[in-house]
Amino acid sequence: MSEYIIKNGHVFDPVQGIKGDKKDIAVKDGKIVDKVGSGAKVIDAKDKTVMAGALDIHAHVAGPKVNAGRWYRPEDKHFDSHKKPGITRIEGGKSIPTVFKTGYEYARMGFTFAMEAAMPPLYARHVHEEIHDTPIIDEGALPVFGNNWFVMEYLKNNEIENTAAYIAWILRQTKGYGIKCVNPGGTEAWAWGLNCLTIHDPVPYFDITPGEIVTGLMKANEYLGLPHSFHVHQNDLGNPGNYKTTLDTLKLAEGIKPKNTFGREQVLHSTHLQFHSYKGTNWGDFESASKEVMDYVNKQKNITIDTGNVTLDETTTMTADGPFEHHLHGLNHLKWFNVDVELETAAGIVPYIYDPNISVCAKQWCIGLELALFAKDPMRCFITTDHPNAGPFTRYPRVYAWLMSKKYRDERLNTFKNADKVIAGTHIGGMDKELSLYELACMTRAGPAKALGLGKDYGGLKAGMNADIAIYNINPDKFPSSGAEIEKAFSNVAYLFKDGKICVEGGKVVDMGKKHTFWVDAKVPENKQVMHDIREKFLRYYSVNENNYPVPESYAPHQHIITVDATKA
Amino acid sequence: MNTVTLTVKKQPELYLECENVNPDAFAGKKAADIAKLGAYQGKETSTLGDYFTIAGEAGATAADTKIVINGDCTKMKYIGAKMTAGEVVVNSACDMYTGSWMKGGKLTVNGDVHSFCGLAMAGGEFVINGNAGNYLGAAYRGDWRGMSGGVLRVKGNAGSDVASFMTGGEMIIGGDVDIHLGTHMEGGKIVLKGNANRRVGGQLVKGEIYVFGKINVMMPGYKPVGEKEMEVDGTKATFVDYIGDLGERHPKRKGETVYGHLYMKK
Amino acid sequence: MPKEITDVICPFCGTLCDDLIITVSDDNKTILGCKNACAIGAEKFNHQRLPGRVKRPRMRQADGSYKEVSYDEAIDWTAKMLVKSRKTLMYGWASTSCQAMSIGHEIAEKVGGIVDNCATVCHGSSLIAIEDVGVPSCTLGEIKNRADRVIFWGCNPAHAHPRHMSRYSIFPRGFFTVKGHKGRKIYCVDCRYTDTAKCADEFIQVQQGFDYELLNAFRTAARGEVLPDTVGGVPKEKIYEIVEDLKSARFGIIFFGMGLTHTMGRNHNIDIAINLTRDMNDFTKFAIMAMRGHWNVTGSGQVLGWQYGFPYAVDLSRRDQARHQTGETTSVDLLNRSEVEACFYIATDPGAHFPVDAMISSSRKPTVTIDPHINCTTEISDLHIPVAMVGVETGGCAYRMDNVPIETRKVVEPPEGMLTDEELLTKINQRVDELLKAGA
Amino acid sequence: MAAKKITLNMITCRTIQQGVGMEAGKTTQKYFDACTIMHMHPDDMKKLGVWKNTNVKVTSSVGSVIVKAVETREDLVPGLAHIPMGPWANRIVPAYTFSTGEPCFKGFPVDVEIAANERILGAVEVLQDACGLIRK
Repeated sequence: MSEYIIKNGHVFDPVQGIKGDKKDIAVKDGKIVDKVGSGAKVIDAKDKTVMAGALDIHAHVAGPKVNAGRWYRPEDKHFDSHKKPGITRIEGGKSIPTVFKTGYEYARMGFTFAMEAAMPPLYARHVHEEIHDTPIIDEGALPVFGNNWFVMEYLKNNEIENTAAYIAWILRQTKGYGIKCVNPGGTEAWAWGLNCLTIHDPVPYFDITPGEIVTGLMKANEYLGLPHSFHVHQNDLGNPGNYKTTLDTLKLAEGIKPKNTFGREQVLHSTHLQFHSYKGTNWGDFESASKEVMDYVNKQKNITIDTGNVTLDETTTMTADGPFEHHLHGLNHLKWFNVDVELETAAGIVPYIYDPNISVCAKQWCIGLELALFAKDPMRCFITTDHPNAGPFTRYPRVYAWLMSKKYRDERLNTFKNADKVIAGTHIGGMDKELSLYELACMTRAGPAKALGLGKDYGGLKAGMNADIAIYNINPDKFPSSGAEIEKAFSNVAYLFKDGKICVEGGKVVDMGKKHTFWVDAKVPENKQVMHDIREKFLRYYSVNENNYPVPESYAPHQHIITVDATKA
Repeated sequence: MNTVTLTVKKQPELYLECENVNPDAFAGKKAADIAKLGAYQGKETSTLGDYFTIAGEAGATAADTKIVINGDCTKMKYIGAKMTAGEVVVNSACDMYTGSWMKGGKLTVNGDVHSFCGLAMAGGEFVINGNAGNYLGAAYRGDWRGMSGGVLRVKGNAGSDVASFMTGGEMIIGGDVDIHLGTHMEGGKIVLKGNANRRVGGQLVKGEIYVFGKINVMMPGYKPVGEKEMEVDGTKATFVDYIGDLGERHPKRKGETVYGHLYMKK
Repeated sequence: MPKEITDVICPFCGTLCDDLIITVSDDNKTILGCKNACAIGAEKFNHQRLPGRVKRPRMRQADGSYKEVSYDEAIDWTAKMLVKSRKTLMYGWASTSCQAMSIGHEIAEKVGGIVDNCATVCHGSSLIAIEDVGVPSCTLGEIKNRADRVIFWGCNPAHAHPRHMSRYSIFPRGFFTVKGHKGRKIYCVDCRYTDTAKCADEFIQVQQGFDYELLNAFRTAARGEVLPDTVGGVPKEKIYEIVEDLKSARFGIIFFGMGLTHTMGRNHNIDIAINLTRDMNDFTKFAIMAMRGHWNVTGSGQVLGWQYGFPYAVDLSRRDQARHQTGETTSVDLLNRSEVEACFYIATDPGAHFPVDAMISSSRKPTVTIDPHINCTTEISDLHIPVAMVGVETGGCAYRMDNVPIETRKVVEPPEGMLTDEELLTKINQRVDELLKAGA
Repeated sequence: MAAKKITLNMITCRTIQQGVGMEAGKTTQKYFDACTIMHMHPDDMKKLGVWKNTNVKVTSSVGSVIVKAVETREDLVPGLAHIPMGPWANRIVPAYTFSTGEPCFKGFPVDVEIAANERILGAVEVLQDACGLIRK
């Protein structure tokens, strides 16, 4: 395997606290090393920015609802499906790119990892078929548990150990990475056309509340000592006044301590917080609650968040929050897709246009940016667009530019149709903060890597770490004055190293690399009760046989298996 | 306004994709440059010069460019598609996508057109002096934005699924139409001089359909609410006013429900 | 000593039953028995050992007879045909594995093919409708566990999906449906009094071709508006009565089939049925599902979906872009208009299932058919390449009618030296690469 | 006095026998028996004056095919006829798709006349015959 030496780049690495100093990075056999031989290929990074490969902690990039969103929206790519010269395949889709475009575009932007944010266990085989076909980037997937019959029945009686044993079984069957929870209880209620809007609403027939589900899953997560924490999409997403429910949910983490061997410090990751930080009682008096929410997050050390930035595009919303999508369809009347998944979850899809001329959309744009700008600890706040819900991930460069240039975001803010109304209902107008490259490295590299329990090998440039490296055409000494330039620089890396191999050069994909599928194998004490319950449920309620449920090995040819042992718990 | 004249000199074996035959692509080009523009049959890329003799030169902009096409274009797709200005006159029948996604200018076809013509037309004037196929002025698959502006005039008959998802603009059909006229319509105006087969205005939210002839089977979701004396496309007549589709959702304006209207000439 | 293989997936219809038990001889060569399968599924497994099965490719001769050729010759002929043709119809895929499809798409992208699957003459109409208005649906287990109103509209599972009613829709007892059939009200809407109708609590006979009007009447009634005295032969009183009963459901489901997709209006019949389902969700919980026919036609749509963003009729003929327009890039239209120069059929039999005019057009073009058995299409093709039966002699992923993927199982060895779809397509792909490199 | 020729509304659908026959093999007797029949309503048979299990010639806008008239199990209304899907049915199915990709498998008019002594072609034969691949 070849050796490289990346010379004279401005290095930004929160793992080592390096803030733009000129430093050489040596690469050998897929790892970052202290030094390499004289034969090493030299990469001139003079006047360039060098960071670790970025990690997307929350994106919908593979699986049944993502794909439904693709094929039921031919109009999303009728004029946007092209093959670029070179080794790449045809790339289609604006709001939901095909698997090929997904891999290429992430790589071109300097990403080396993306976490599929919601995997219905019954559809795990589909998720992994798509991950298998997505080039270059490493991926993992989070199975959803928040409306799972086993989980609700165990937690009703506060049986953390059984819950954990079941979760461990599911992670193994589905090659899953951690515990995702979407609209706890609300999605099961949706199977009857109902919902749970607070953490106290009882779940029909299951005699449990969303709050109990959240607490139980958090405890089960720490019982198992998984690399990632409990990852939640709270109840009442997208409604004015929902920040109260958001705070109620976050407070459930108080007093719960992280227990793991991966250096992870949070016990709860609150995702696409923008959608959960709304004040007001209706869309008329709708206002930003980013301050209230971030004030709490900033002082609560065992919580991490991601933003869910609205990019003001036409996109396709999709979530396991079935009732929300039905609600959204009632608002915009665009084509509604819904799937309820037996014993486990549901999903909905509705196209949505974030129109800058509509003040609600403009305020949502403000709130997303405010979250990142209010964040005191960039290692606990990560930038996402909840792809494709608030906008396609291909817009990250523009979001970065808005966050790094007050001028750029004010240009946008002041040209909104109802700018005054928008500014009055939000904080952004008065915020001068501009993110630094170092903070960006925290929010897109070191931070998400640490929160996912991957901090030892990913998200940094320390010797011994995996050689996933992004080199951008940005000279920190002459930082681009225009937002458009910042966008351009982050859209196409000068170089992307993946596992020590150059996969992108000058924005062009030159190598498909060797993508890995990350999953967690959790060892738990033998649990006859849970195994019996599983057999029983498959015999009586599932529509597939237990033996046809697991994801076959062949679906993940290059596995990166992280093992945890909870037998001594 | 400069005129470029294209004369067909060779027929494609399959169908020729002529996405470059429109004033926007020709603007600022001399005959020789126009001849170099691409034309496609499957994976074979050739040039307009291979299929047409090209005379004259285009104006500086689309607006001052006129294109006249002579010879048999029955197997040519995308003529005038996406044009934003200028004029195109085709003295022949054309294949699919003629005048689709048209934004401005004037397109005249002195012959029949196949299916998917005038798709999602947003502006300009499109005149078909023959018959039209299916999905005339409809939306592209999956899109809820069909014809939104401009005027589309057909002298003869049109096929099925005409003006699906229409949101604006005006369509006048001189002859008859097959099934499904104005399905999912949410605005705009359709004038049908002849007869409709079945399923007129199904799932219609908003908009107006005027029918001078007969409809084989009326949709159950339509209900007569009175008569109106009106002048429609130059003809004065009494029309029975049906509101509908009563099975579909309808917007409210100032508390009042806004229905779609189907006007049947008495 | 014969052995039993359990949890075997049935590669016949979209129900994708996964509880078959197949007995095979100890040399893994012969299927001796088949439990739990329906009559059709059982026949498929029996077919594996029928005498006279073709084991090597066959090339048609000038005199119309067929001569055996080697796999290498067949692969070379196929690759050359694909590379030469400016536009090739690559149709079928519904009876092969998703893994095989992937390789096929790679070939199509290189040679300029139009990839279309059996939905094109089956549930293509449904896919158009879903593209237009979406679809509120669910997995089959949800029906079993929750549904108390079940409507079969223009579908006949008793004949087309024989175990559907017992596994999911009418008879099974589930978590919230402990009474099974007794707890469910079954409606059947059809122009014929089918065997499915005979299992229903209520049969509504609609005049053939009037489904759209009747569904419009259902929606109109649901909004409390007036109706004509009869719609499609159904009295308005009956329509109001049914709509009220549907509103009182806890969980309702509409299953539909060819009765809607093939009749006048095609996609619009499904479109409005979906809209009725959507309306019903304002009153209670309702879902709707297409009764997909071929066991893996859904899978083809899924793979095309994640690779190109369209469910079928994917036009890659320009090689630098993917396009999709039913009515233009759909197989029957391409053949009617003679818009392709060659035909590549795999895991399907258009000869039996396309209208004759389309096949006459097809028979005038160079044609390769890849199928385990002799069928109508193989006998009008220039070349027939036999392959192992997917789901019987080799595994691979398939998607059920509710889009749930299940990895099918290999139960016996294919005949000596016979290639699988995956192996064959891989070799064709390699040969295509060689030819393109050589600038052929 | 029975009519020489009657016009019916034709639909082509799957039957379980057709499914079984198809999986048994397109060239098998099972398939032939399952697909070379036309289900008719007794009233229509009377109108045409045709006995059960008599061969009839069915003609649509695209062509003709010989099949065997049978009394239906799955009741049809008078005026509606059904031939199971397969090469025989498709010999008369109009290929017109209304630009949807789906031909007119269901709901097209056909003329039916008695053809007691005409032979029903085999599955491959009926297609090869149409494609002009049979050397006469």
